[in-house]
Formats: sequence, structure tokens, C-alpha cells
Amino acid sequence: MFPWVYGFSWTIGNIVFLGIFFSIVTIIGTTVLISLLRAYRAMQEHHAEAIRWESEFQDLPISVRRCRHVFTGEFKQRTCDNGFDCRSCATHAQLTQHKTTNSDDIEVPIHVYGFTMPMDRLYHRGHTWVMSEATGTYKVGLDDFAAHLIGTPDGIELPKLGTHVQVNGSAWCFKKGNSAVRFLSPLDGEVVATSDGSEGWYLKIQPQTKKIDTRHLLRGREVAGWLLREFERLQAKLVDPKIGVTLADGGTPVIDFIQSYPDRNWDTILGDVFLEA
Amino acid sequence: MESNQNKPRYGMVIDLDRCNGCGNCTLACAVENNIPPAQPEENERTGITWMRVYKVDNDKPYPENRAVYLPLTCHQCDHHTPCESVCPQKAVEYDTETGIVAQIPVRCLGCRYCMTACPYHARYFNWWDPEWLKGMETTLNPDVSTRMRGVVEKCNFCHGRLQAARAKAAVEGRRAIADSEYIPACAESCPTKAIYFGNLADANSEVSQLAKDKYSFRLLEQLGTEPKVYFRSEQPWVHQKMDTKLSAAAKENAHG
Amino acid sequence: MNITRREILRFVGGSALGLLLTPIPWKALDDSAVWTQNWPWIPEPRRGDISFKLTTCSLCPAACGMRVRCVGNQPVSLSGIQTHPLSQGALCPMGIVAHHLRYHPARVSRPLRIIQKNGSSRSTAMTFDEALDDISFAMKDARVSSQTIAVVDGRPGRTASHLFRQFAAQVPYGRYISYSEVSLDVLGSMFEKPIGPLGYDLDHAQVIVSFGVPLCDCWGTPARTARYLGKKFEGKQKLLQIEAYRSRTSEMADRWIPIRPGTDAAFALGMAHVILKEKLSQAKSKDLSEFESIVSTFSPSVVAEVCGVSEDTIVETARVFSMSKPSVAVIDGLTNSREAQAAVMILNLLVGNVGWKGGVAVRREVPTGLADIKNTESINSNMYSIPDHSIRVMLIDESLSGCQLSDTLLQKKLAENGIVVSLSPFVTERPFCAQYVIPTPVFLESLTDLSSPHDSESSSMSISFPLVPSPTGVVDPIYFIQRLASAAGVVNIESGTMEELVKRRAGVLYGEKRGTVFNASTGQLSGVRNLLSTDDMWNALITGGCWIDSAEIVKSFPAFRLSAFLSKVDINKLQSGKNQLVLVPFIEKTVYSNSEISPLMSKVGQESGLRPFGCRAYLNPTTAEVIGIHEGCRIVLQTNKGSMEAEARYDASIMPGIVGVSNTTHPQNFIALCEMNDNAAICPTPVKIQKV
Amino acid sequence: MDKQYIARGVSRMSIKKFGLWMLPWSIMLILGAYAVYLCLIKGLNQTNMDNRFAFGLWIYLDLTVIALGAGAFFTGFLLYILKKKELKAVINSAVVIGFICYSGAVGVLMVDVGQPLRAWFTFWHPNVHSMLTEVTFCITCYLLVLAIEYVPVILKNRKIKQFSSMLVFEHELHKLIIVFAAVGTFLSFFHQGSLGGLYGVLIGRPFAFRPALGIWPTTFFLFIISAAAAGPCFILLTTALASKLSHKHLVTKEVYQMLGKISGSILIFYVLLKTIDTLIWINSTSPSLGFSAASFYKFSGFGTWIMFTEIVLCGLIPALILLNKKMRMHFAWLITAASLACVGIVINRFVMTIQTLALPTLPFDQFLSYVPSWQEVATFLAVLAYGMLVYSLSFRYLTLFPQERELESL
Repeated sequence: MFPWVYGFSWTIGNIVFLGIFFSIVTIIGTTVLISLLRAYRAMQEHHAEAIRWESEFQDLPISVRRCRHVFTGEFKQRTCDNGFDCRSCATHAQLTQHKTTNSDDIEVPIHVYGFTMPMDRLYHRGHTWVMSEATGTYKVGLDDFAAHLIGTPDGIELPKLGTHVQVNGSAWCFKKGNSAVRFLSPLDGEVVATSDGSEGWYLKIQPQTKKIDTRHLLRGREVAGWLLREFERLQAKLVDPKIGVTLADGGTPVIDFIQSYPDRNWDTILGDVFLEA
Repeated sequence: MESNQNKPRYGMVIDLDRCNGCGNCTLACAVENNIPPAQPEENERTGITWMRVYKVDNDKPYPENRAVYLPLTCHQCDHHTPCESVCPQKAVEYDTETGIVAQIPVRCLGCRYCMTACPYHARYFNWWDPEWLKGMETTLNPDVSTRMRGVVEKCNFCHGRLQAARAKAAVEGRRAIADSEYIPACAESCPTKAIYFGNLADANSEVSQLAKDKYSFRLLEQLGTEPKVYFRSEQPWVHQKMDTKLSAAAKENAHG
Repeated sequence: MNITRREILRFVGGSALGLLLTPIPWKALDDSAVWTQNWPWIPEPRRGDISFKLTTCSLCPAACGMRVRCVGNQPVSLSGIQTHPLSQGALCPMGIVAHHLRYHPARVSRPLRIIQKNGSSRSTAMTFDEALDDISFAMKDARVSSQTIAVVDGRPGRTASHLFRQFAAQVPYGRYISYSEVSLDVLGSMFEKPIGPLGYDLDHAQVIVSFGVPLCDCWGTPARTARYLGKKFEGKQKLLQIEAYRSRTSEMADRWIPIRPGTDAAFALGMAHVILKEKLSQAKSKDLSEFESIVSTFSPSVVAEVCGVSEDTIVETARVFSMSKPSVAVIDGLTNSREAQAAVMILNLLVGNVGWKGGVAVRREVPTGLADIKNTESINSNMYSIPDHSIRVMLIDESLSGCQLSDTLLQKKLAENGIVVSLSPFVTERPFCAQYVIPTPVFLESLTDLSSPHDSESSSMSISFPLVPSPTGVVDPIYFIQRLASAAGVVNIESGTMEELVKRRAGVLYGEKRGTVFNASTGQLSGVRNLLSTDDMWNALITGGCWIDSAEIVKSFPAFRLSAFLSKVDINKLQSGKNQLVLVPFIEKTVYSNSEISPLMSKVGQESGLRPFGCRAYLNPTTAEVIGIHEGCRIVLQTNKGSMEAEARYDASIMPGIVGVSNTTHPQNFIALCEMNDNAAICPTPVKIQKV
Repeated sequence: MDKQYIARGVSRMSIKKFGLWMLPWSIMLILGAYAVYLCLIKGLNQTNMDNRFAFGLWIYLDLTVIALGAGAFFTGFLLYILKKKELKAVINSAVVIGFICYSGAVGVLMVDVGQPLRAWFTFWHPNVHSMLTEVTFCITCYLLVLAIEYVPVILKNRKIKQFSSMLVFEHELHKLIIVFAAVGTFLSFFHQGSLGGLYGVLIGRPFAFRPALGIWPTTFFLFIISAAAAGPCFILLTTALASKLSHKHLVTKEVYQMLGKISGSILIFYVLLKTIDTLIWINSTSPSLGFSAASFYKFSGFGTWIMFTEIVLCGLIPALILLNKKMRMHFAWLITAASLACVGIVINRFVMTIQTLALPTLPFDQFLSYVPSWQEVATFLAVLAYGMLVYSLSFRYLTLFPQERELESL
């Protein structure tokens, strides 16, 4: 098999055949090795979260991956191919360049189907919000929709102080019944304070830089459109096969969907809502 | 002499008109090559008989039925040796010095590809581990090693004897061996002198003379593997059955 | 500088990797493969210095010269001696693997007492003396009740045979029963006075008419087939084979005459009829007229009808046989009725082949150099002439080859309280009904002299000399007979070991200065008178040589009676078996004599189907299809004698309407299914076949 | 209870029901394991193979299974090399099936050889002129490739991917999957071919022997093409079966049809070549070796009908069905055609392996029959059971059909 080892002869057949064989083995070996090394490096450089989001985003249903500009009606139909990170999205840049950042700002909170969305904060597609504080830190919390959906969780798992969170990376987790979900962080930074949400927020985050890029967060009018679509999706999921229940009656929504609809596949619903594949 | 200059090609001519199918060759072969007796379950299709005698008849009903006994062994194919080229791990070797196709059981993994490749069914597989009666193992031939279960084996023209002859010659300071010094067990044991063995490359040798005889033929000659075992019979029906050149010629004459 | 653990680890790992890139580990791997080539439990051949020793095969009277390849002292293979005048380097399949017999599972090394209880037999070991006591007691009992004490010898003419005769001559009611080639015994007993040992001089015959004798299948001397073929191709010898299936011999024969099984007698007498009618005979017989009257009923037309052949065939055969001199007719003695044997021997007498070169040779006795026996006539006899149920003690010498006489016959002659003592190296279903087995040495362990083959022109003598010691507990037949003699108070039975006695015989032969001696080690054949000493003779004989008597043509014969055995012959009885399925045993002398065979024989039966194998029944395809049996299916053969299971095999060389079975005792004896005629010869037996 | 192992958004039967489903297959597997044990401990006398029928059920199984497993490499080739994105829907399933087929085949091969302990000799003293060497090398390498391709599918399991390292490795590995697709295609090409060559080179078996194109007999190429044709069909069938058993839509109609279409177009090509090859064999190859082709079909039960069934009934007809858009749209027809195509390949492999050995070569040979022993059959079934178990487990815990969640949420 090997040159100079017992029984080997330098015939063309041997050279060609074994040549091919060894190159193939080498190719296979190196490829595996490369991916191992890359994986190792990625772990070292804390790309795990980003990679996780990337692969999760790919596995999310298309209905979930709608582009934000569909909510504003700028697109009829568009699926995001950038992992909801508009900061590096050419299309988003184009659409927003001509209007000043907060041209369509409004102060009054938006009410959709009894969900109140204050406009003093920016919303992440994973139903978390960000609110700047005088101290230069940012409060992060769950929006009304999420709050109603979950009600009172059975348990919350908050990050240790000082942990570094990043956009679309897992921020904190909660448990409800036998389904657990993590919330995506709306911005990069270091966790400086945590809370069980009793005061309405969960994390205080101190970004590295004074000025932070929030282009990926929802604001102003589009929030309404977004919430509308979100709500419709939820509705569709909650529809009772027997009585076509509808919540579109303007009444205030129930506080705890999960409790009121225990027989629904919450695992899937929560996955869809909080963007976890 | 001439035979000693150019490399010998050992071969056989078997005279079917002389074979009475006694079975000596089969037995002498088994003794020479340490082939074990049959297991109780063994039969014609699982037994090991390097030299095997078939009864070949003319397909006619009684009393026109005629038969010859045809000793069949490895034909030591000289060209594109079918078993040699297919063996995945060089357990079959064609010896260019003698034209003998050797099987190396210790290297064989028992895939049996060579057996499917052999048109003469001259290869045998050890379906069982060899077993000898108590004490009988003392009668094994020291020149041939025993084989284990799961490997293929076949006739090698009693290679052990060739080695012995060469050793003897070497001791006497001769380079080549005389044809008379080397004869396989089957040929030696034939009581009717039906098996001729010798050097086909030597034009004057008895075998090459006989091989040229118009009554001589080879089995499956058309496959072009140049087998080195010839058969001979003067009975027309034999030639018809084996459709030899002779019978073809006869047909021609019949037509023309 | 100091080395950290890390560095050490790195070094080790690195060098390990480096090593992988060198051929070293791979070579080691390769070698390991070679070391583990074979399971440890598979025997490896013993090494040792190779030598060749010479001796003579004792398995059958052919007495072939043998070249024995030995590793150390262990015989590992056998081959013939090319220069041997009788065997000419040929051996039979049994001979070629005879060195395995020592290890046969049926081998016995202690005397056994066997108790038969309804079919099954139980054997218990006993000491030699115990056995001796029991037997001599039975002999005393025989004297009181005036019953026969018989010694059965299948290989007459040996030194041992002479001792047996001495024994029989001196014990009261002693009988020495010998049989070799039974048909020749029949011929002999047609003469009014014994004319000496007979033999078929096949080599010089121009025409051989064989009634089912496997002449080309190692019957007699294995080398004969080659000699015959030589003559055949030169057109110097013709063989007419008369039998129901196309045997090996039929294939070799110039002419094969298929006749219905069991009609050999009819065919022979048919030939006799033609010979007499056409005045082709010049035989002078006392009872010619009587014989003519018997034969008159066997006109070719009738015989043709009975045998299923054309009239011309019979006439032609008769003419060829009687016109071409020398010619000889032979018939197998053990599977044919006495009538048939007689009828065929009569042919030889009619055309005057007896005593002719190339006919039935009349040979001279080979002197033993031992004291002569007075009342030879009275003690010598054959099994058939013994009155039924008269034998009290039957000593059968099976030390060289199994007893060929049929069980039925032996049983018939045995008294109710009769016992059988078998001198045999093996114990199997043969000896069929022995109460005592005295273990004897087997070939390569035993020293014995061997008498002439059936198929040679003149008498001969050779010696099978032991190359390996026999296991303890095994006794030589003559030692046993000597001890038994002294126990029975028999006075002058020859004393001395086998070697001494045989040596004495060699001396006597040397003294007679007649014949020639073959020396295997030199390959020389020289006249006895040219030998320097007895030792020369002895040494030649014990190393695969042989002594051959000079042939002599006998001038005058005593008168003979043709119709001796034909009193009961009846054309109509011979019709039996016509138009119905009959069971016929093949005559497979080589592989299936009644003695044990090497397990390696499986190669030519079980493993290749070359020879009829134990539990297989062979049918003509047409017959099989008629009954609706396909190849390989299990069937049950049923006759009046019982039923046995067998595997059906197609064979177009067998006459339709016949079920051929091997006459083997291994592993199943179909003979048990066959009917026997008055003199216990196997005859075609009507059989029924069912599928399993 | 094993919920956290099952992918989000898809529903699976209860663990109890699943257990019941697995039970019979497990029993079958255990029985097979016992048979294998017998063969390894007592030797191959446990089988009904013999010196004349040196190859039996097992080799036949290997050839068939590997032909059907070709779907793995071919789908991979279409998806990653020819960028047929639709096939992403079945690639995972294809990989698993490929892995099952090849590992099964190799496993059986290890029992089939008389001295498994010496199997590595083939790598050690390779005779590069032997088709079997080519097969051994390629199959071993390709099995490795399949195993590597299987890894990402496993790492994507809901529980396993919780571990970042696993997920990251999966991510990196999947980025390079095209390399494996390419290598796999290359290897498959050669071993599918050399499996054909296996019999095509047998000059001693005029029934199987085919003249060489370059260094390979025509069967080399026929086997590649037929495998490429059968592969997609088998994927199609297994997918259909899986969705039938699980009462789910696993892939969209388009995927089915695409598979059918691809298979059909290759199959028609194959049938054409096969026909030409057969004609050449009948008129030239076989006679030149001294055997009239007719002489091979004169034995009871093995008449020319086999040839007809193989080439026309299970070759031409399915090809035409698959190529006809209307019929292809009709699911029942699609399935029928796919099944026929697979049967055709199965017959082809049978003819090559079993019939070849049954036919006489010497003038005085008989036509032989061979009936596998229970040990052989049990081993055969064990492979089936093994496949069922592995596939069922993969289907339950891994994402074999990415479209499933989508289709479910509709």
C-alpha cells in the first residue's frame, strides 16, 4: 500500500489508483480539520451567539421572517435575508436615507387590540424594547404583547451582571409550563443591572460606545403594522377548531393567553413569536 | 535441454479414453496437499477436491448412453488468468517462471470472487475448519501447510513437489530441474497412465506432442485464457459434447 | 535548562506522529498478519527428515508393491513401485490411503465381548486370557455335542492359513473353510480330483468374456486396467462386458452387452447351447449328454427373451469366445448364484481354456516349509458344503480384509448356540454377529506373507512388512491360534513368531531355486538361483519385492462333471424380476469391500459423487419419471426384507426398471434389503419406492 | 417526555406508540444478530452457499442496496453542484438513507467474507486491477463521507444544538458540505461503476462478461447510470412512504415531481444504452466466447421474460411515465413508475449476481439452484430492520424534511 513497504511495486496502476485514494483521504481529512479549527476559532472569538442566531433565523418559518418594510406597506411581500439586522442591510439604508431618523416620531402610545405600546422606546422583532436612561445605560424589557402572551412566568433566568450581550443574541430566558423561551437582546453591551420585571424592565445594559446604532429596532408607525401582523399570526394559531374564536372585538385581551388556551401548541407559538427555531 | 533455456510451462494432457474414473488422483491429491476428510454435512458442492473426476455422458438414453470420466483440476490459465486479475489482495499469483497459478491462502480473506471468476469451478472454499481423526494429523505432508476455515484453495500442480525437486537440484548444483524430477501426485498415482504431465514449452516433450495431437482439445478454449490442461479422446461424441475444433471441422465436412 | 511536562508531551506526540510516517509500524502490522495466519487449533504438519521405505500392500491378494514416504518413522503417503512386475506402480484408491486405517475410529486394541440384543449390540472389553478361556470352553462343548469348529480364511495360501489348517486338522470336528475367488473354487470342484490352485491368466487372453466383473475397476491387480488398455488399443485383447448397467468396465470394454440383472446363468448357458450346437467344443466330459439335455432348453431364442438381448448377440458372443484362442470367461463369485458361476466356468471347460496360457491358469502350490497336513481333503471344504446350523465355533480371520461371504450364509451355517470369533483390527456392524473380537494389527503394523493374485498367470509370494509398531493389546492372528491350540490341547501346531515362520518359508523358496525374485530397491528381476543367500531373498521380499513362480503348462487333467451345479437350474426361475422394479447392488470392490476404509474416501463418494455413495439409490431417468421421482429427493426402498431410506439420483447408464445401490457397508448396507438364493448369493430383488 | 429532543413546530407520535413501532424491527435485528453470530463463530457453512454458488443472497443484497442508496450522492450532486435548491427538502433524508444502505452493505460484506479479520489486507496488498479493490476502497471512503454528511443532521437535533460548540461545528461543517458532495459524487461514480465491472470482467462467465470501454467493461457505465436513475426514485418512494406512515406532508408536490422527472430522463437514457449493450452482447460478445445467447435462456424459470421485464416493463415504461408531465402530476402514476423503476434495477442486479452463477459454463455443467439458509435470510432482514430503526429514529429526532414545519403550520 505504501511505497517501500513490503509488496509495493511502482506500476502505473498502483501510482494512479493509490494516488487518487490518498488525495481523497487527504481532502476529506483536511476539510474536517478545517471546519474543526474554524469552529474552535469561532468559539474563542465568541461568535457562537451570532452563529446560533444565523442558523436559527434560517430555520424560522418564512411567515416569521417578513421584512419590516412590509408593515409600513413599502413592500407588498418581502422576506428578510439579513437576520433582522437592518444595520447592515442595503435595502433598509436606501429606504431610510431620504427621511431624517425620527421624522415619523410620535409621542402618544399606540393601542392595538388593547395592547399598549409606548413610543418612548424602540422595539425589537423579538418583542423586547430598549429605553435610554439619563445615566447612559439602557433599560431592556418585554413589550405588552409578550407580557400578555406569557402572563406570569414560572421562572426567569437572568444573565449574571457583567455578562456581555449582543444584538439578536440570547438576553434572558423564562419558563412557563413545559415550554421555555429565550428573549433576544435588542442591543450590544454589558449587563449592569437585572430585575424580575416587577418594575417593567429586566435588564440594564451599558453599551461600549456613547452613541449606539438602533437602525435595526422598530419605531413609530411601523410598530402598529408589525404588532397587527404579529397579532393576526397569534390569532391564527389560537383559532379553536370548534368555535372560530376571535379577539378582534376591541375588548381588552386576556392577561395570560397561555393559561386561557392551555391546549394550544405553545412550544411552536412561542418559538414563532420570540424567533426561536 | 532446450526446455531448460526458455522458461518451462507446466501442463497436462489427460487421455479420457484411458481414465476409468477410479479416483486415485483425487485421493493422492488430498493426501499430498493435506486436504481433510469430509464433514458429515459436506456434499459434492461443498467438498474440497482439488482434483475432481466428473462423469460426462453423451446425453443419450440407455443403452446408447456412453460416458467418459473427466479429471478436472485447475487449468493454470496462461493468459488473462481470470482468478488472478480479480483477487482484491494479490492472494493469487501467476508464476512467470513456471506458468503455475498459485493461491496464497494466508493472504486470502475468503471473498470468493475468484471462485465466481473461474470457468472451471476448480477453486474450493473452506466452508469448515479442517478436521482430522485423532492421530491422523501425524500423516500430514510437511511440504504443504494446512489451511483454516474461510479461505479459498486450489490445485497448484503440487507446488511442494516442485520446490523439493528444485531444492534437490540446488544441492546437486544444478540450476534447472529435469522434467522427470517433477510430477504432481495425481499424475503419479494414475493406475491407467491417463494423465501426462510435463513442460508444454518444450516442443519435444511428450505433453506438447500430445497437446498437438488432433484428438486433443481444451475446455472453453474460446474464452482465450490459454488453459494449460488438455484433454484427449478419440471418441467423436466427446468432441461433439465439448464442441472442440475437431467436431466443428466434422460439421463443416458434413455441410460441404 | 529544565524541561516542562508540556514539552515532554509534545515530544512524545510528535515522535508518535513521525513514526506513523515511517514504514516501521506498517511493516510490523504486515508481519503480525503473517504471524496470525492460522487458528492455533488447526494442526500443523510435523517436520522431520524424509525417507522412503518399501513394502507390500496387504489389503487384497493383488499384493501391490508400495513406496512409503515417511517423515521420521511416520508414513505420510503411499505410492506404487513402477518396476514391480505385478503391480507396475499402480495402486487402488483404498491402497493409496491405506496408511490412514491405523487411525480409523472403529479400531480396537482390546479383545471385546459383544452381546447382540434384538438388533442393537453392546460390547464390553475383556482381557486376552478371558477371551481365550471363553472360546476354548465353547470348543470343549463342541467336542461333547460333536459340533463343527470352523476356521474361515478369506486369504488362503498364507503361512497363517497353514496354521489355521493345522489347527482345524487336529481339533475334533475341525473344518478349514477358505474362499478366495469363489468362481474358481466352483470350477475347481467340478473336477473329480483337485487340480491345484487356479487363476485367471487375463494378461495373455485374446478375448475376455466378463459377466459383471469390474475388471477395469481395480478387480484383481490394479495395474491390469492399464495393461488391458494397452493391448486394447493395439487390438491384441478384446473385452466383452455382460451386465445390466454401464459400469466403468463396460465403458472401457470393446463391447458391452446389457442383460437383465440375474440372467447371467441363462446367457452363459445360451452360449453353451450355441457352442455345442455348432460343434465348437472338444470337451471330454463324463456327463456331456446330461449337460446337453440341460442346455437344450436354453436355445438362443429363449435366452434372448429372458436376458433382453438379440439372439445374434448370444450366437456372436459364443462364436467369438470359442473361436478366438486363448479366451477366458470370468464371473464375479460373490454377487452371483452358484448356477451362474458354474455356467460361466463351464464355458471355459467347453472350449478347453483351463490350463491354457491366457485361459484359466493352473498354478503350483507355494511351499510353506511347514509340516504337511494329513487329512487335507476331510478338513478342507467351502462354506456351501457345510451342513446348515452345524457350526458351534466359527473363527473368522478378518485381519487383512473383511469377510466377503454374505452374512446370511454365515448365519445359516451357524448352530443356534454357535459363537463367532472375529480376528479383526476393527469393530463395526462387521463382524456382523461375532461374540468375540480379537484385535489384530492393521496394514503397516502387521507382518504377513501374501499369496498370488487371482488374475496372474503363475503363483507368487510377497511379504507385507511392518513399518510402524502396533498398539499394545493387539495380537497377531497366528499368536492367537497358537494359544488357542495349546488351550485346546492341539499338539503339533507350528510354534514361533510370524516373522520366523515367514522367514522359514522364504528359505524354502530359496532352496527350491525356482522362479524369479523382484528386488524393489534395485528394480531388478533375477532368477532365484542367481541369489547369493536366503537373506538376499528375505531382504528383497520384505522391502516391496516379490517371488514369482515360473509358469508351467499342465498337460493332463482329471475328469470333470459339467452338470455338477446345474441340477436346480430352471429357465423359468430366471425370468423373475422381469417387468418389475428390482433392486441391484453395484459391485464396487475398490471402495466398498467389507473392510474399513480411510475417511478420506469421502472425496470419491460423498464429496464428488464419483462413486456410488452410501445412502443413494440410482435410477434411470425414464424409470424415475414414471414413478414421479425427481433427482435428489428422499425415497424409501421397500422389499420383503424391510425398508431403507435413500436419496434418489438419476443415472442414464442404468437399465430402466432397476434401482442401483452400492454394496457398501458404509454407512448403510442395502444388501440387507436384497433377497438371497439358496446358496446365499444376492439376487435381484423386487422393490417398491415411496417418496418421503 | 422526549419533547425537548423533537424539533420545534413538528408533531410526533407518543413515545409509547413509537416504542411499539420499533419493537418488531428490534426483534428482527436481534434475530439477525444471532444469525451473524453463528456465521462468524461457526463459519460460512451456516449458509447455503457452496463452491459453485460462491456468491449468494448477500452479494445480491449489497449490489441492490448500494444501487438504491445512490440517491444520496446523486441528490447531493444535484443540490450542491448543480444547485437544484428544491432538493434541499429531501437531502437530509437522502443522506440518512444513503448512510443506512452503505453501512448495511458493508456490514453484510464483513459477514460474507470468510476471514473478516483479514479484511484490511485489501488495503494492505491492493490489487489495483481488481474491481473488488476499487469497490472496497471507494465504498469505505464513501461511507466515511456519508457519516460526515450525517453529522450536521444529528448536531441539528434540538437538544444537541443547545451546546454552542456543537452548533458552531455543524455550522462550519455545513459550510464545506459541497466538498463532501463533490468527493461523494466522485467516489460513488467509481464504486457504482466498479460494482458493475465486478461481473462485467468475468471472462469465465460469458453470461455476464461485457467488452471493455477503455479499462472498464460496459456494465461499469450501465451500473452508474442505472444507479443514478434508481436513486431519486428510491428517495421519492421512501419520502412518500414516510409521509404515508406519519400522515404528514413532508415535502411539496414539486419536489416529488422534480425527483420523478430527473429519474425519468436518466432512466430513458439508461434503457437506450442497456438495449444497445444487450444487442451487442447477443450478436457479438456471447457468440465470440462460444456461447449462443439463446443457450442462457433455455432453462426452466429463467426464460427471456426476465430480460423483457427488466428492460421494457421495468425500464422503458416507467421512464415514459416519468417523462410525461400529465402522468407525473398524477401521484399514483408517479409512485407506480418509481416503484417499477426500482424493481427494474433490483431485477438487473439479480440477473447479474444470481442468474450468472446458476448458468453452466462447462459443457457438462448442470443449471444450478440455490436457496438461502435461514441464517442468510435473517441477516438480510436484519439490514432491513436496521434501516427501519435508524430511519425512524432520525425521522423522530432529526429534521429530515425542513419543509415539514412550514407545511404543518399551513
